[in-house]
Order: sequence, then C-alpha cells, then structure tokens
Amino acid sequence: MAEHSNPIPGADGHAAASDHHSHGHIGRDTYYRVFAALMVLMVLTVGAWWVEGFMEIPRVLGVIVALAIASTKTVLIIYYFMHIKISNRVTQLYAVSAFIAFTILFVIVMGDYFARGWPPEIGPLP
Amino acid sequence: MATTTTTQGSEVQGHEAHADHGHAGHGRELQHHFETAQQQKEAATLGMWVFLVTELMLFGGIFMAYAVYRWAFPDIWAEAAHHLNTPLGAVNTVVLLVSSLTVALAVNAAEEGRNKRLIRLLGVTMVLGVAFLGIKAYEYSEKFAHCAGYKTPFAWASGGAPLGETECLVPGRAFVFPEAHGTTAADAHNEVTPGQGSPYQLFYLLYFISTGLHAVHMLIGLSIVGMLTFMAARGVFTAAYSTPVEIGGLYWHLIDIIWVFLFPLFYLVH
Amino acid sequence: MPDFPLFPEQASTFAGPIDALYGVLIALSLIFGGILPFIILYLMVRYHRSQKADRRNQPEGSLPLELTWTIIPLVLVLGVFFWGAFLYIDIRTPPERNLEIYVIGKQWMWHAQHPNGKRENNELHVPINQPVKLVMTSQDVIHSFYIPAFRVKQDVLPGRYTTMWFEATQTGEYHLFCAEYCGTEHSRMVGRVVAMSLADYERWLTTPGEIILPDGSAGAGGGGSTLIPSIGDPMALAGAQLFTNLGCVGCHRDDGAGIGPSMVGLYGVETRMQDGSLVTADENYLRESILNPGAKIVAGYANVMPSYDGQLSEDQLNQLIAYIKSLSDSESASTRLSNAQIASVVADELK
Amino acid sequence: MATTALPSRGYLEDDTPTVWAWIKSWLFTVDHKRIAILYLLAINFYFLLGGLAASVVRIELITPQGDLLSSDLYNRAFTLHGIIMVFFFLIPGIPAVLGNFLIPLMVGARDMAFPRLNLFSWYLYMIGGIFALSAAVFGGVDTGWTFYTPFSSTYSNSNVILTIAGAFVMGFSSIATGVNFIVTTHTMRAPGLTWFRLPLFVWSSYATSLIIVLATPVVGITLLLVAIERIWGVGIFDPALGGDPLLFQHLFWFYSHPAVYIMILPGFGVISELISTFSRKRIFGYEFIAFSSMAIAIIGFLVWGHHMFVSGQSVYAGLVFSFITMLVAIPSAIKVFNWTATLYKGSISYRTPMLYALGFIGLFVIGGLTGIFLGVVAIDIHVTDTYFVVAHFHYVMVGGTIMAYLGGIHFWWPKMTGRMYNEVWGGISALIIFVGFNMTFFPQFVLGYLGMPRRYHVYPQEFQVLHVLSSAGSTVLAIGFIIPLVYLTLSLWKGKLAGDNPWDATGLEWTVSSPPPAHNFDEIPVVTTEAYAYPPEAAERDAAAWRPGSPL
Ligand code: HEA
Ligand code: HEA
Ligand code: HEC
Ligand code: CUA
Ligand SMILES: [Cu+2]
Repeated sequence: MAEHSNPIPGADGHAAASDHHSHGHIGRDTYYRVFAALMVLMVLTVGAWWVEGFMEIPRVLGVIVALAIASTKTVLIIYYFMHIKISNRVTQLYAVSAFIAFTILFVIVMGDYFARGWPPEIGPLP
Repeated sequence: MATTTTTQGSEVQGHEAHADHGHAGHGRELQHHFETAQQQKEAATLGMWVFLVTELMLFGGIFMAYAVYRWAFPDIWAEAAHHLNTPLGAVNTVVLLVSSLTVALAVNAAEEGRNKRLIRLLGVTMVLGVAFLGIKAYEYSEKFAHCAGYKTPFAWASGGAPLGETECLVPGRAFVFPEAHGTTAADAHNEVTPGQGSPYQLFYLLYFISTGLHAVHMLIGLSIVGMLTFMAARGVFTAAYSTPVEIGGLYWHLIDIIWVFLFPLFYLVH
Repeated sequence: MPDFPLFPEQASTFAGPIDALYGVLIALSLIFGGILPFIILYLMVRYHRSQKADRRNQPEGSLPLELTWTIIPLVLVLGVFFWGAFLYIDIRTPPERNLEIYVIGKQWMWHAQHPNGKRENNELHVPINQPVKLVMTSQDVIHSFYIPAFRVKQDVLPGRYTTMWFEATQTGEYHLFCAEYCGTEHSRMVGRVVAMSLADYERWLTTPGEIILPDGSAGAGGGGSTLIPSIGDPMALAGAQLFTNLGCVGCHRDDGAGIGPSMVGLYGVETRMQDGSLVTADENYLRESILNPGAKIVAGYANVMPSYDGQLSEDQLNQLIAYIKSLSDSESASTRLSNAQIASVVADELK
Repeated sequence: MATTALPSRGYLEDDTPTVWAWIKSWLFTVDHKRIAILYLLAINFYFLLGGLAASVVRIELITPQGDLLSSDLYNRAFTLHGIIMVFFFLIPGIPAVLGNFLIPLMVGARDMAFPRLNLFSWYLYMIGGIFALSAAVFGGVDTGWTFYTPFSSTYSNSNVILTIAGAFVMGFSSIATGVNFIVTTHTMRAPGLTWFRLPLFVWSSYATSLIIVLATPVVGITLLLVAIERIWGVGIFDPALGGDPLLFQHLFWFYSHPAVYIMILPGFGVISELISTFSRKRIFGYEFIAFSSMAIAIIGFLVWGHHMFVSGQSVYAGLVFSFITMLVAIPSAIKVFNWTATLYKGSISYRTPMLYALGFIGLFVIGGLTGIFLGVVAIDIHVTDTYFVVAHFHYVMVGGTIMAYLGGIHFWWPKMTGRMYNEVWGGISALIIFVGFNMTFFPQFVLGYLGMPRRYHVYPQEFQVLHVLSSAGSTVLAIGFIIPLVYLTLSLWKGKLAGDNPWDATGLEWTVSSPPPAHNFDEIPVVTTEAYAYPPEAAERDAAAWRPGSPL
C-alpha cells in the first residue's frame, strides 16, 4: 500500500503531525459574536415557548422548534468555542460520532414505539 | 529518556486528558513517551474529545428514555413541566452560556500567554459555575420543601408558611402530583395522583436524574477549573504550553451543551 | 415420548414450515461449515511445510474473489431472510376467526381462561385443527409462553397484552415451558398442553373443574355451563357483573346518555380523541382507558373517569374487556341482553 | 527530561531493593506491558472463577431433578458465570491483555498515549471486580447476566445493586482502554507507519475501541437507572411503576449486541496475525479484512433488536433487525474466506498458536452460522431462550474468542516472558480443548431445537442423555484449560530462552528483545514496509528448510 492511501491526513504519526502546527486561530471578537448569537437564540427559545402558551400550534412543532434552537446553540459552541472549526479531521469526526450513534439509537427505538403505538401493541399487524 | 519506573516518583507530571488526574507540576512538560509537544497536544485534545463522546452517550441513554415517555404521555409532560421553575431555569441557562464565553476567552488568554487575564477569567467562570449550582440547589430544595409541607426552603428552615395543598414532586414513595387546576370542575373522582406508577413521577424522575447527573458534571468541571486556576497561579502556562486549559475548557463546554438541551426539554414543555 | 429424541414433534401448522426452513439452513451450513473446513484441512495438509508444493506466485488479493465471496453469501442469506420473514408474518397474523383464550403468567404458574370461563392452571387444553389465539399478560415479571411442539413462543409482559396464535394438528400432550427467565422457580413454571379433538374439547369445557384464581384462592363452581346457551360468554358475563358492581354503568349507559361514552360497538373501532388523533379501541386501549383514563380522552367527554388502577385484578380486567368486546360482537349483538337483564340473570344464578 | 537510559533492561527486571518496593513497582507502574501482565493475572483469575461456576452448572444439569443445588443457588451460579465471563473476562480479555501489551509495540511507540489512564483503568477493573465478587460472596445475584426488568429492578431480592455497581465501574475501565487505543493509534504511530501498514490486530482493536466508546456509556446509564429504580422504588422500566420494560431491553442490547463484537473483533485481529505468520506469507486481502472490521463495528450498531424477536417489539422492528442481522454476517464471512485463502501456497506449520487459529476458524464458523439461524425471525421464535442460543454463543465466545485468546497468549508468550513453553503439551491441550468443546456444546444445539429452555435447573427426563454428554464434555474441556495453565507457568522457569523472534514473524514487536525493554524502543523505528512483509519466496525457503525432526 502506498502512503497516499492514508485516509486521515493530519492525524498520522508524528512525522506527519509536525507539518501541521499552525491550525487556524479563532479571534476574541468571534467569541463575542458567537456569544451574542447564543443570547439571541436563548431569547428565541424562551420567546417561542411563551408564544406557544397562547397560540394553538401542533405540539410536535413546538418540540421541533425548541430542539432546532438548542441544536443551533450546540453547533455554535462546538464549532467556535470548542475549536472544531480549526481542529483536524479526526477530531471533527469524533465530535459528530456521538450524535450519529445517538441518532441510530433514537430512530430505531422510536421507530419500534411508533409501530407499536401507545399503549404498546404487539405490532402493526393484528 | 526516562525509564518508566522513575516516572511515578520524582518526575513532574505533564497533563492527562482524563479529568480524574492531578495536574500538579510546573514548566511545560513533555512526557517521556511522546516525541514532540505537538504530538502530545494532539493526543490530549483527541483524547478529551473521545472522552466527551462517551459523556454524550451517557446522557444519550437518559434522553432516549425521555423521548419515549414524552411521546407516550404528552399531556402529562406538559402539565408536569408547569411545576418547574422556568425563570430560574432560564437564568441558569444564561449563567452557563456566559461561563462558556469566559472559558473560551480564558483559553484564548492562555494561548496568548496572558496569565493575569487567564486567572481572572477562570475565576469568573468558577463564580458562574457556583452560581449555577446555587440556583439549582435552590430549585431542588424548593421541591423538597414542598414534600415537607412548606412553601419555600426558607420557610422550611424557619418553620414558616406551610404549603396549602399536598404536593411532593420528589420521586419516591411520597410522590404526589397536585390536582390538575383548570380542568373541568369539581370532579370528585379525579383524586390526587398517587406517587407510585404515575407518569408524572416519570417526568420528575428523569428531571432529577438528568439534572443531578449534570450537577455532578458541574462539580467535576468546577474542580478542573479550580485546578487550572491553581496551575495558572503557579505560572505553569505559557503561550507555548496551554493544553490543559484547552482540554479543561472542552469539558466545561460539554457541560454547557448538555444543559442547552436539558433546559428546553424539561422547562419548556407545552 | 421417546427417551432420546433428536427432533421435536411436529404438532402444529407452523412446525412443518419452520422445520423445512431449519433444514435448509442446516444444508446451507453444511456447505459452508462442512466444505470450508474441508478446504482448510486440504490446504493445511497440502501446504504443510513438510510438503513439496509449488509456492511461487502467491496471490495477495483478488477483487473478483472478494466479490464472489461477498455476493454469494449475501444472496443466500437474503433468500433465507425473505423466506423467514414471510413465515414470521404468518406466525404473527392470527386468522379472523379464532378461539380466544386468555393467559396470565405469574411467578411461577400459568393461568388460562377459556371463552366460556373455564379456567385451568399450568395446563392448556386446545382443540386441534382450529386456530387458537392466546391473549396474554403477566401479573409480575416477564415470562414467555413456549410450546416447543408447536414452534411458538411469545413473551408475556406485565402491564399489557401480547398475543400469539397457533393451530394444533395432532392430539397429544406437549410440553409447556416458561422460556423467559423469571426468578427462582423459573424452571418449574412448566406445564402441559393438551391438544384434543374439537368434540373432546367442547366436552372438556363443560366439565366442571375447580377454579383456582391466580392469587391461589379457589373460586366457585365450574364453567357456568347452564348460562352458556342463554347468554353466551360467561367471561363477558362476569365482566358485565363487574361493570355493574363497579359502577361503570353509572356513566357508561348503552344509549350513550351517560357522562361517558357508550361501550356498545366500541371495540375494534376507531375513536376520535380530544387532541384530534384516532385510536383503535383494542385490548390495550381498553385496558389503558380503565387503568389510566386520563391518558387518552375521548373527544367530547371530560376527563372525569376515575382510575381503577390497583382496584382490579388481571382477571377482572380481562372479564371487563371481554364484556366490552362482547358488546361489539356483531353476531351476539342481536341476542345481547341489556346490562340490567344480565345483572338480573347473574343475580338469579348466584342465588 | 530524564536521561537515565538503561536501554537493554527488560520490562520484567527490577532493581528494587525491597519486596515492598517491588510490589510498588508493579502496582504503580505506568508501563503498558506491566499493566498488561497485571490484567493477565486478574483476568485469568476471573476466567477460572467463571469456569468454576460453569462446572457447577454442568454438574447440576447431569440429572433432570434439582438434586445438587436449590433453584436459587443454580440461578446464582449461572448468573455469576455469565456476568464474570462476559464483563470480567471476555470483554476486557484480549484488548486489555494482548492489546495493552502489543498496541504500543506494534505502532512503534514507547507507551500508550495516556499511561496513567491505562493504570487507572486496571484499578477500575479491579474495583469493579471486587464489587461483583462481593456481590457473589454476600449471597449472589439471580437476574441472569441480562438484568431484565422488572425482575431485576423490583422482584429479585439478591445483590443486584452491588453487581450493577461492578459492571458499571468495569464499563468505565473499558472506556478508558478504548480511549487510549484510539488516541494511541491516531497519534503515536511511528514515522512511515501509515494506516495501511498497520498490523490487522491494530485495525481490529481500533474497531473494538470505537464500539466501546460509543456503546458502553449507554449500558452504564441503563444499569444506573435500574439501580435507582431499585433503591428508590421509582419506575422507569417497571410497568407497575409507570415504565416500560421493553425500553430497558432496547437500551441494554444497544450496548450488548455491539459488545459481542467487542469480544470477537480483537480475536479476529489475533487470528489474522497467526494465520499469516504460520503460513509464512502475506495475508490475503489485507484491506478487505481491515475494512470488514470497521464494517462490523458500524453495522453491529443496527441489529440489537434480534435479541428481542419475541419480546413484544413491533413486527416491523423484527423484520428490520432480522434483515440487518443478515448483513452483519457478511463482513465476518469475508474474513473467514480471506484467512482460508491465505493458507493457499503458504508453508504451514502446526505450532500451537496455529492449531488454535485453525480451531478458531472451524468453531467460529459453526457459531456464526448458527447466528444466522437465530437471525431468521421465524426460526428464532422457536429457539430463542433455549439451549440453541446457549450453544451459539459458546461457539462464538469460547470456540471463537477464547481460542483466539489462547492462540494469542501462546504466540506472544515468548515475547512477554522471554521463554518458550512446551510445544508438545501445547499441541495436546489445543486438541483436548477442541474435542472437549465440541462434546460440550454441540449436543446443546440439538437440545435447543428440541425445546430445552435455558436457565432451567430441572428439566424433562428426555433431555437427560444430551445433558450428560454435554457435562462429560465439559470435564474434558476443563482439563484442556488446566493443562496450559500448568505448562505456561512452568515455562517461566524451565522454558528455553526464546530469542527476539522465535517465529520469524514480521511486525515491530518482534524487532525488540524478548522480553521487550522497559521503554520499548531505543530509537523510534521508521517503517518502510507493509505489514506481513514476508518476501515472496519466504514460504518456499521455509518449506525447503524442513527436515524430518524439525517442528511440525
Ligand atoms: C463473541 C460473541 C458473539 C458473536 C461474534 C456473535 C455473532 C453473531 N450472533 Fe450472537 N450472541 C452472542 C454472542 C455472539 N454472537 C451472545 C452472548 C448471545 C446471547 C445473549 C443472551 O441472550 O444471553 C447471542 C445471541 C444471538 C441472537 C439472539 C438469540 C436469541 O436470544 O433469541 C442472535 C439473533 O440473531 C444472534 C446472531 C448472531 C449473528 C448473526 C452473528 C454474526 O456476527 C455471525 C457472523 C459469522 C458467520 C456467519 C460465520 C462465518 C461466515 C461464513 C463461514 C461464510 C458463510 C456465511 C453465510 C452464507 C451467511 N446472536
Ligand atoms: C466468555 C464467556 C463464556 C465462557 C468462556 C463460558 C464457558 C462455559 N460455559 Fe457458559 N455462559 C456464558 C458465557 C460463557 N461461558 C454466558 C454469557 C451465559 C449466559 C448466562 C445467563 O444465562 O445469564 C452462559 C451460560 C451457560 C450455560 C447455560 C446455563 C443455563 O442457561 O441454565 C451453560 C450450561 O451448560 C454453560 C456452560 C459453560 C461451560 C461448560 C463452559 C466451559 O467452557 C468452561 C470451561 C472452564 C473451566 C471448567 C475452568 C477450568 C478450571 C477449573 C474448573 C479449576 C477450578 C478453579 C479454580 C482453581 C479457581 N454456560
Ligand atoms: C365518573 C364516571 C365514570 C365511571 C364511573 C366510569 N367511567 Fe369510563 N369513562 C368516563 C368518561 C367521561 C369517559 C370519556 C373520557 C375519557 O376517555 O377518559 C370514559 C371512557 C371510558 C372508556 C374509553 C371509551 C371510548 O369511547 O374510547 C372505557 C373503555 C371506559 N371508560 C371503561 C370504564 C369501565 C370499565 C368503568 C368501570 C370499571 C368505567 N369506565 C367507569 C366516565 C366514567
Ligand atoms: Cu416464568 Cu420463567
Ligand atoms: Cu446480538
């Protein structure tokens, strides 16, 4: 196998690693801007919840909105505060791996519950 | 090269990605088994990230249980959530988000070798962390005070105003969810839901477990930040060596992320 | 039974197809599990270091070969999967008309109730050539109802119903096992299944036997045989009695004029809930409605029904459900008596 | 940076003045090789203990009545057996012993990325083990290793919490190992050692670590919830308290199915090393073997529901899980075929490790193929929770992983200790184990299809013949396991010196002295060749050098 088949650049033995000292850099003003965004999102979540208190909207929608905002916050924190933006590919992959694994768990388990309904039945087929 | 047997003795320690390890020592230290500082730093960061993955999956199990039961008992969830103190939860969220900013700035300060600023920022972070835990503790003790029959924890301590109705939202044999207000009139049948076996309890169980586990992580995070402050005060960090601050910061952000989800999932339910 | 069998008896309609599939799998395994070791043995001997052999031009890999031994097993297992899947759907789809028997598992015994109310413990009498559907629940932990000769098994869960069906083909006595570990006497939670001809089964149904309730106490009398012709299903009858005694009738009037919805024609029909969703009123729904009425509120009604959780035994719950189901049974609907009539018949009977 | 370079001192040697200092030099070591030895001792102890429990189980099953043990004791015996074998032997087994010892050597590093975390994981393992042992001593547990609720959370009155604490702590031990492997593989590789030059053992350990890291926390929290439910009487999994028992099963198997691949993948890695070495040629289809490990790790996360076919999960879920279960078998098939192809045109020698490797293939294939039976829902309905399942998993776990473990121990024994063991006894015991194993577990397939449920302490008369056969086999098996214990121990004093590379194997671990020096490499090696870089004529030369009387 030739060297070029190495799929994960930048994470190679230290020979390779030393070529990579200068990752990017995230400036302080970026942090402040991200923080401002987080605050806005914070207000949005609570605001959305407050509005939902008066408005009749489907429950699912409320959950989706709340989770979408939380996910956006998370992405901001992970991407900027936790430096994933300037991390190497391997670290980036690990950062998403937990979310992928959780999605697998979530989709399959909820799939089973949806199929059974609540109170749970043996299955969609009678 | 040091031989391994001497490592545990006199040798100063570098750092370790795992939170449980001490960080005593000074000077930037390259552990014997690493070739370059860059390699050591990469290992530490990746190690921390992999560890964070396990932390996320740990909470993932609880989130899964939460999802199933919220889907199964949507009304009960909405009703139960109304008994949580949403303003306090919101304040806590802000507190944590601010602390995330201060940690990010602290990492930045460490990278730039500005030690004073680093110590200050770490200090602020700790204050915010303690504030978060204080508010959380108040929320908890409010629930316990209700079980004891008092309105507030203070009333409980001083033997003050009793709570009008029976309510105990702490899961366990004493659990009592108060009568639903606002639903159709004087229905004699709709008694107070008893503790055992009601989905209301499931909500509070999940609430206490996940926020409790989160609080435990806060405590660990606080001790890490404390350790970092101590190290910073001893002048361990320089512009060239700040990895511990960085990976400690990662841990703190993780705690923040978990709360970012806990808040809407428990406090903002309709 | 023979003393040293190598193959279980085939006593239900599933046994044949499952054994056939099993045979195919064994054949498949023999191809791989039999030929592969043979190849390995051959290579081991042929290329043992003491053997003179041509060892030049060793291959290092070969895409065609890799594809071959990826695709062939894949095709084979997918074939097996589809075969198994259709069989599985069969096993999980009871026919429309079946004999329904309630089964309750508890540590550590099985308790069965036949449609006419006849009960038995650790035994199950079933007619042959007749689809039998078991509606099962548990009073404590998870058990599993297993009849090896029929090739059927289904876990029995507390707090809900699971179902299973089979059609026995041969008269005889077969093992009944609890297959899910359930505590100390798990291995003694066994019994027998007696498959008999339909005529024998019907005769057996009417022989009075002592009723032993799951709680161990002995109930009264036999299968209520005298009532069968006049009313039909004593299981439902017992339910009707409960329906009156527990005060359900106070709210659930047949004419629909009560506080609660009428039970007539409820079972198996989709009902609109307050939140707009449609729910099919099956056993689990009925069960939930009785134990936890607040969980799903029927549109147009208030959440005033009290919970009966903790006040009903599994037995009573089954009876109530059987009664509610009987109210929807199109055949019996015409001959159905009103609640009051049933109550009076019951009262007579009890005198 | 310290400079006390003692280049050629073996990691086993000590210049400690007192016994206490010697003990300390072991208990506080951060040397991955010493930690591996610590693990080796602890893990083998647990294996014997688990085996002892298995022996008790087998003896009880000789007669259909419950005459030796009460049902309570029997339940505790098989639970102890299952928990110890799974959590304290098989899951840490190959990774913690062989992985710890070899990964740094194989990637050309001086140690794991986090040596103290490594030691910490051993302590966690010991603490977990002590919890589990004390649970057994104070009366045992009777839930089965699967801890199904609501039995475990509400009904059982045995030491569930203590055992759960043990499994929980042990989980963090394996997480620590997993994190270490991942980071070591990524950041500590020697210059020139690209991913496709790594030995396959490293690949499979990496895949294992991936599973550990993603799945273990879930079972941790699940077991924690069971403990909480028990302590406070609140219900997440008990329907009587409002919860759903199937949720427990989903969460449990989300870990425990991938966990079976935690058990087997390192074994695959060992077998790849052995087959190549003792055929004296490159492994066939390197990339396919490497990627199939990753495929197993990933697809393995999608099939857990095949343990729940009759549990009451939905029919759709059953079909989906069954389908993906079929797919997960394919990467294993690829591996088996590639190993077989490696033999072709090799120069095969029947040294002890190779005997284990060949035994592995035979037994694993049977175990894996019966896994397919179980994955076909219609068949599983009949055989689930019967001895068919018991036989299946012993074929993969004992016939698979333990064979690989023993093969690996024999293969690297000269490297770990510097001495050779008795080759004749090695061969004999491998043979005894193979025969004993089949005798013990093959009858159980028949038993299972006949309908004999598992976890049964009394059983119908007609199953007795097969049970007696199985018990007889287990005696043979036990003897087979005790023999290596004896000759391996003896070899520490009596064995002849092995030399750096007794097998003429490739791989960085064979370039250092036996036992390796404390810091592994004086100079970090620069790698310029692929793994298993046997020259094309290696096999031919080896065969030509064979004379009657040289080792088979
Ligand atoms: C080391 C551990 C290990 C391994 C590797 C496996 C591997 C597999 N297992 Fe196993 N399994 C267990 C340990 C393991 N299992 C345990 C412990 C249990 C019981 C738990 C309990 O309840 O206590 C269990 C239970 C279990 C069940 C549930 C049974 C039940 O309770 O009802 C199922 C069902 O699908 C299953 C399937 C499989 C499959 C498809 C594989 C596959 O990965 C196998 C793949 C391998 C091959 C297929 C062989 C090689 C291939 C060829 C020779 C090529 C030809 C192949 C084809 C044509 C397909 N296993
Ligand atoms: C790695 C995993 C592993 C291993 C190696 C084994 C090894 C063995 N197992 Fe195990 N077994 C399991 C994992 C394993 N098992 C699991 C997970 C279960 C399910 C548990 C449950 O249902 O919850 C199970 C269940 C199980 C059962 C089913 C019990 C039941 O359902 O009722 C049986 C019955 O025959 C059995 C037998 C054996 C035998 C004979 C061995 C033999 O291979 C053991 C051979 C080893 C020895 C005999 C040790 C030799 C040494 C001595 C005897 C010396 C004396 C000791 C000292 C000096 C300390 N096992
Ligand atoms: C206080 C009055 C009251 C009593 C007593 C009462 N119910 Fe109800 N029941 C209601 C009301 C009102 C509803 C509709 C709202 C709801 O779904 O909870 C209802 C709904 C139901 C439903 C669901 C009906 C549907 O249309 O989907 C069932 C089944 C049921 N009850 C059974 C019973 C049984 C069995 C008893 C006695 C053991 C009983 N009820 C006692 C008031 C009552
Ligand atoms: Cu009931 Cu096992
Ligand atoms: Cu599995």
